[in-house]
Amino acid sequence: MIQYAGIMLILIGIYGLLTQSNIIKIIVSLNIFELGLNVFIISVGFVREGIAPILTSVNNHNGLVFVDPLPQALVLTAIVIGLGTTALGLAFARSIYRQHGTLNLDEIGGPSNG
Amino acid sequence: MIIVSYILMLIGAFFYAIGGLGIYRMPDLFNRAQAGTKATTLGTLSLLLGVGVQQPSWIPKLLLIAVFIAVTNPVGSSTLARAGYHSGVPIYEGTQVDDLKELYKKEDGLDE
Amino acid sequence: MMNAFVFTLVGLGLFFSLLRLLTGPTPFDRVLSLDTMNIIISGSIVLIALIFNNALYLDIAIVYAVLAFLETIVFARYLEGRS
Amino acid sequence: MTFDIVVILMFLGAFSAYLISKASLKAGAYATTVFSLGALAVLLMGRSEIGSEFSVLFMNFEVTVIGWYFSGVMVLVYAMTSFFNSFWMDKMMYPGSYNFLYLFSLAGTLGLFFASDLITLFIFWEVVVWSSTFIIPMGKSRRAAVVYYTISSIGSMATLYGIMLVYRISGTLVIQEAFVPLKEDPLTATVVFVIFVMAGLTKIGIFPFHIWLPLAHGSAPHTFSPVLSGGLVKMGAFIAYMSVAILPAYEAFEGSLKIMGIPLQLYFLMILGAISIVLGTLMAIKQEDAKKLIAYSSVANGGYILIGILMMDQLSFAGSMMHLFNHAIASAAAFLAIAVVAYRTGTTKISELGGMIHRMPLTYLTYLIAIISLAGIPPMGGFVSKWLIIQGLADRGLMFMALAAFFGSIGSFLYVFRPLAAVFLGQLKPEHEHLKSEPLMMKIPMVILMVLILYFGVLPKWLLGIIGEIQVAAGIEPVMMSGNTILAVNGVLNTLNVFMIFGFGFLISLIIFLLMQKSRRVGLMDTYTSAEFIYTPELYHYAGAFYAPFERLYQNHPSVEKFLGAIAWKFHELGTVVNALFFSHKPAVTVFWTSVILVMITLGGAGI
Amino acid sequence: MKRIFALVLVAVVGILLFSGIYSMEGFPRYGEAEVSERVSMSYIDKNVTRENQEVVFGVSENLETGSANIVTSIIVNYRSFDTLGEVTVLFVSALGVSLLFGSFEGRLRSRYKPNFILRTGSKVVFPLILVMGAYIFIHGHLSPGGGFPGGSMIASAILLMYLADEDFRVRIDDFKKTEGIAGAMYVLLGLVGLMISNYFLSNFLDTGTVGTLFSAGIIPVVYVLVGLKVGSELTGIITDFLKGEVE
Amino acid sequence: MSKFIGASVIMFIPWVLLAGSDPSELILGATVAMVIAGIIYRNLDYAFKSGSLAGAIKFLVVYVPVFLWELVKANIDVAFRVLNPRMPINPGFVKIPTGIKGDYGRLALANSITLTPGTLSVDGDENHLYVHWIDVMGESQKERGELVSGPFEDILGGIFK
Amino acid sequence: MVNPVLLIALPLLLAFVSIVFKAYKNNLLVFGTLLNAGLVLTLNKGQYIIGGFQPPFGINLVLDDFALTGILIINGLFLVITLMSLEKLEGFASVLLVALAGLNGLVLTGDLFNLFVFLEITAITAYILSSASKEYRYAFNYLVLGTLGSGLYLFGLIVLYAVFGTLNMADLSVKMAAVDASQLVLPSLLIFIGLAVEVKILPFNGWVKGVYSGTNSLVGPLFASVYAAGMLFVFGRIFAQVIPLGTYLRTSLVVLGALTLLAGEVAALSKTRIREILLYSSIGQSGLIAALFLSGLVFVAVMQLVNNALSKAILFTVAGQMADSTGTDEGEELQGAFLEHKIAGVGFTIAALSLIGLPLFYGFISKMNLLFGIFYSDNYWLPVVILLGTVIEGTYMVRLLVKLWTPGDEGIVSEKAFATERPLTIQSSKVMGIVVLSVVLLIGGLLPAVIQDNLTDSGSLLDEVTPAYLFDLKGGQ
Ligand code: NA
Ligand code: NA
Repeated sequence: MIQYAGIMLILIGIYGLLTQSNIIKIIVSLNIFELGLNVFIISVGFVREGIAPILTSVNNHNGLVFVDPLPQALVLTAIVIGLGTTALGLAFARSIYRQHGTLNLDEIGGPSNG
Repeated sequence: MIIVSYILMLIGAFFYAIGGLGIYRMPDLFNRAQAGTKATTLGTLSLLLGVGVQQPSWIPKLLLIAVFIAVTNPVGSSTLARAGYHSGVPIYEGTQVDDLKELYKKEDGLDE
Repeated sequence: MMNAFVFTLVGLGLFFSLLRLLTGPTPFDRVLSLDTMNIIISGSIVLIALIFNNALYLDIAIVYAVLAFLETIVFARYLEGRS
Repeated sequence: MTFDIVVILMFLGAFSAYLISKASLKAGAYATTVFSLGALAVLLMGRSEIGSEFSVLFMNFEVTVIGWYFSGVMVLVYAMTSFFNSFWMDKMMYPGSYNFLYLFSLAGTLGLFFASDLITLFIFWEVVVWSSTFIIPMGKSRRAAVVYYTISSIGSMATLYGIMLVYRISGTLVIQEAFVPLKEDPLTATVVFVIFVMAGLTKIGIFPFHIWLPLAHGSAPHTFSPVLSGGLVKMGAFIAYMSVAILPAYEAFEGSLKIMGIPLQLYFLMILGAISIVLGTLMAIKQEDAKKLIAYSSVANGGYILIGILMMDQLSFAGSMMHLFNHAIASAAAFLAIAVVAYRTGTTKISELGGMIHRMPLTYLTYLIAIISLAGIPPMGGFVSKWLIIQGLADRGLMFMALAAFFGSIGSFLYVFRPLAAVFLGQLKPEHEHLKSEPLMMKIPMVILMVLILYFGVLPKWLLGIIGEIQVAAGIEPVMMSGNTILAVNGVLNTLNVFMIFGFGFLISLIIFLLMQKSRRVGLMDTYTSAEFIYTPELYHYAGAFYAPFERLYQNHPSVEKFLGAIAWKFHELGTVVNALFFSHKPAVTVFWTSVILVMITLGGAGI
Repeated sequence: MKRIFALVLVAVVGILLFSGIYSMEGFPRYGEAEVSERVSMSYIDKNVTRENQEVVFGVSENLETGSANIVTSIIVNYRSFDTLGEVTVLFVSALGVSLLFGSFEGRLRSRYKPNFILRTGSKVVFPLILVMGAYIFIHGHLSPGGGFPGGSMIASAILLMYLADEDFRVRIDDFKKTEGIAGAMYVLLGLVGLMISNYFLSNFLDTGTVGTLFSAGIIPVVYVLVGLKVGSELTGIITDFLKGEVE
Repeated sequence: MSKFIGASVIMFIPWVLLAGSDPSELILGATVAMVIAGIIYRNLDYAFKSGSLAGAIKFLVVYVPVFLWELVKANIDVAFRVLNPRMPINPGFVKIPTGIKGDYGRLALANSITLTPGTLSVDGDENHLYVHWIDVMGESQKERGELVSGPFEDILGGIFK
Repeated sequence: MVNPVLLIALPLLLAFVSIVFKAYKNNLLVFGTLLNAGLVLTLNKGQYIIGGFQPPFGINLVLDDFALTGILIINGLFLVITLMSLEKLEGFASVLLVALAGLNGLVLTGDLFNLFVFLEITAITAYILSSASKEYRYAFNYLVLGTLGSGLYLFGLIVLYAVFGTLNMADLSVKMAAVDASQLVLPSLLIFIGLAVEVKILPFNGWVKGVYSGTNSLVGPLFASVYAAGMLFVFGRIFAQVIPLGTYLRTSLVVLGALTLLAGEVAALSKTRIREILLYSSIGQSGLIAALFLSGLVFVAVMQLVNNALSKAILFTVAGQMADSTGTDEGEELQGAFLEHKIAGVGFTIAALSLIGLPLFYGFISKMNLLFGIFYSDNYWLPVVILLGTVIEGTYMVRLLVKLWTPGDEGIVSEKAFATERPLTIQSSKVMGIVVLSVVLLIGGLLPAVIQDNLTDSGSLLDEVTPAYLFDLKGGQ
């Protein structure tokens, strides 16, 4: 089910973080992790037969069964935050590439500052 | 009216299927793009028309979608085809004429 | 009943595109199939709007179509010239 | 004048000495001397204050006999040594800070011995440790400061643990009350005792915590070595006293296994003391540096003091308290004598010196008397105190300890003789031909200390009177005296008679020396060997490798230094391992550990 | 080897995660969330500050939040402090990106210039996408979407133009100003709420009738600001990423 | 200024399609169009010229029906090709001349070609289009141009001068 | 009545304004930090609701003594550090304004998800600031780990929401307390790991070395004191006040904290570069403070936190300045560096000694209290670890201090200050800041009541462990 899929994605993300040394792949892994997390969050608010929590001229009153709107709001926030960190991560990636000529962390030396 | 709507929708869906099949069956990127683009564009237009018949109040938005897809779908395919050509994707061996070669030779020559 | 026919056909379209997505062979073929699938999906969202009788899905369809186009262009421009 | 003002004044004095030093270095040094002497004067005059209590900020004090006695010893050493400070001002990198830290640590010792609660005690303990830590690198070794600090810190942190433990159990920090509940709880009492005593041992430099002592004492500025060796090591004795007398150990360990009537816990420590005597003596013998030699003699003398305190009896305890004083002034005098030599010649290496008696006879005399006292040879003070300790040991039948103590006295002849002969006697080196005599300001403290050593060796009555008061306060029988005769169980010692006999013998030998003098002074280089002139004076000198055959006996002995050094190195390596295991520029490393911890803790939580 | 080891480790983590989560008492099975036992119920009923029996689309007036989209009412009313924070995250990320690429000049160029088909096609849909973005954030209280999707649409339009036209260049200062002003106005709006009703970011405007365009009080205003801000921020990020390597 | 007006109008049209013609939406739409135009117009040139409107109407009335018809034909063609087990194709990249000037006109042509039977615009230069043709016919550029873009060239030429 | 939300809103407002008026952004930063520092002095304790929706439905700010201490430290140190190193601002003024808002939000918020948002804001500013060293691979590593950490935090938080249906800290703590703690091991652990990355607890702190060892005189003190304080305050809030820990989990996590302390100190011992020594010391201190919070000893944890923040501000400022002006922070090459900069040297020394817990300085008061606290909670092994840590810490600090004070090689007194080519310069603004901070450490050590009174109720949320055990500074009885 969707909830399990969310957790699986989280695990895939962690697996990626464990095994990848290419910066772009690390960022992708992190995004998979976040995606899984978001799926999990949404799934926590799911109600079978529940409708999207928007009142319309058709679904027009609060007596209906809605899915939990709060996780959706939280996910929206989490997505945007994830977007922000991804952008910054990619910017670092580009800076690293300029500095070291590679995106592979294995090819970049460890501590050397100072 | 509902019959008309469903016929239109069925036609649309049929061309979606054709588009998918075209994408799958055609021998190279360019032929696939040909098949996919035409079929899905017409499919979408037909489908939207069918929906519009049932829900006349939605027609403005449907129109917007239709225009958008009619403009962007061929542009997307064309751009993809050009990019593929530039990257040297395999071209179907039965391809007879290639006027692009000379164009890009010229451009590349200017570039390099 | 009619809906079932419609969705079966739509599903077929998606299925064949998916096959192309999986088989490639070049990234361009994959992007092309993705592009096709995206168009089909935006159409399907419109169908869902009709079924749920909810015009809100039309907005989603538009956004989806926009993002689909953008995706195709991004991939095309990114991949152009790489073999 | 009450003592709270004194304590505060001393701290203020430290600051003003710093400020005065900024204006004039000499003036700053003199100010330090004046303040130190002032503190000494106040202490001597303030004997009547014993029993008074006072508080400064959040710290609480009480003037006890033992505290007064310890501070007296301490401040005396500080005051005498401070006469030398002015001569080193221009050689110091931070002369102002030196004066500041000097007085600061002096003030710290006052607070330490007057503290009436454990936290106050600890605070001043730390003040002294830290101010002395920063004085040591002003000498020639930074490493010495680090080693000194680390060992001191092991001691003070152990103390702190003990203080906290006592507070947790008794709910009070007042020294006189905090230990009361421990009498009922021998196990905790043992833990607390071991912890406190360990702190004491590190400070006195008892085996195996002695390694810092020669290094620090040998490397500290020449003007601070006397304080370190004569004064600060006695802090450890104070802690040992507290553990034994205030805990009180004999009561708490009533039920313990006993050897010759000594509870096992105490007996074990006595063995350490005995080892220190033997080890200190042996190590002192092989030293090439005069300062290190005296430092090792401090290790040995610390052993005597510890054993005496642990005895908690009429004789040994009194002897220990007395030895504390005698050793303080004698080792201060010896270090000062070496300091004079170093001031004039710039070295303390035995092999580079010789014939100093010709240029500075007073220094020679000071050193002679001091070292005789250190070795426990009559008629100096050191003899009396060692005699008392050995009497007490023999009385209890603790023959191993008594033997060690006796060995210490014999062995000390060997190391006493050496610098005496090599530094002061023999021939003067060519480069030392034009040395000047010691300055007046240096003569003053040396004369005073010399007089004190002799005086208390001959007439210890006043001193033993105070010690008797301490003994009474600690609940033991005071040492008995009749006139100048000390009454022990196995014998009596009339110090005046001893002095008469030795004085008479000395006079006779002096007369013989003067009347029958046949030797003629010859320049060191005024000779040749196998028709070849030798130009390196060292080759003539019989001070280098003095006891080489003897040294071969313990060339490859297992060494505490090596052992502790290995531990320190292991810590260093562990740090490198931690670094390599956990810190990386690759996220995968941390993600891996995160997963591992997640697994471990969740599994543990599931009860697997 | 490393991969197999990682796989095993992740598998163990997975098993523990699964068993840990599903063995918790009270963790709802999928699809069985008890919304009525959560704070969300009050968001749906719009009765945090007052008792509402019924909320009816197009009828109920003057509710505590007039948003027909309940998610929006959470995002911009009940938890609008989160949203301010979220805007800030994007803001500071954009700042970070522009600091990293601050010294770069010019534009990254690909080997092949885009042709007129792409260029013109993009130009045709560009206004459409922009307006779509604005529509989304203005109608955030009525339909899915809101400030962030709307802003993203605007930025997508800009990205499209960058890809389609090598000579396209936004005047980034205008966007920065828009971004700053929109952000400042968001905070100021909150401060006005603080002054009027003593609560930062309180919905001090009339909330109108649920389901109408001019309803929900400050929600549409906030969403317009957020939309403009997000749009200009993402544009800034895109512009920075496409800067050339010349320093 | 004309850039601003042009941009505003271009923005306003989709708004109306999206939001409907409710007066409040119209007012809002006009505002939004002008605000966005105000932010972006300097980066674009949707200059508003006389004749634009007439061109647009002509485009809608004349061109769109033709285009739709061609699109239907194209799809039938595709369907046959795709469903035919033998898949009769004879592809090639051909260069065809075009007389249409202006980006919009050329775009319309290119898209039209893409959506009509057997052809896909791949690229173009000033006076030509390069087209992937699934069933290449004709020998010369001119001849092929006629075959590929014939029906549109005239109409579009009339609209986008 | 001043609403503490202003501490968040005003710096944010100024940050937004600062990109409109770019030319004035440094002035805006100075103005903002001054404004915040001033505002802190006018605050009243209480609960402040955002948007007018009562918790648990809306987000609230909790200004209790704990939070008050936190924002006092954060805003005060932020001001001092910013003013000290204005020349190092480069382009970071706007980022710093956001950081100030984020840190205040972290400490003030009473909502777990809102905390996540502020955690991300603060963390992102940290990623950006850590790129000031131009060592982007370390900044990237930090970003990845930080993001993963906050993801895990969010994971745990959502699990809690699914079970308890609320995000409000107070509400949640009541509901969680009613449940068997063994049920909550997983979400608690996830939240712990999330925060542990930022709090620098082993083994979640792999990023620290790369990031801290390259910091300059602005970023170093900010990270080591202000950020560290903010993150630790949050950690304390969550683990001493919100999430009830069962015996098993509490013990495991305290052990982790203790291991962090030891590992940090031991690693510092093996280092010779000043900033590396300091960064491992920071790790050790974080482990200690975390262990205290986890043991429920809020009050003493806060004291130690304050001591660490004040000391590290000085230490990293001086170390950063050494690196900035001489190009190295290798102890060997900086022998005797303090010879010509005695005030900075004395400040550095005071900070180091206070960190170790020497009497006369505030560190002593906090160390005494924390030991009392731990003994009072009947934990007899943790003090052993702490005191062992103190011995090691003292050793490397003394080693460093004597090196920096006395030039020349071992055994050779040399007049040459140090071996680097560029001279060590220290601006007067830094010297002033160092003096101010040192004086605070001294006042705290000599007249502890001055600082103490401001902290006294910091543990008030935890009545059962409120400081009955506290060392009575007046009598020692
Ligand atoms: Na949000
Ligand atoms: Na949103």
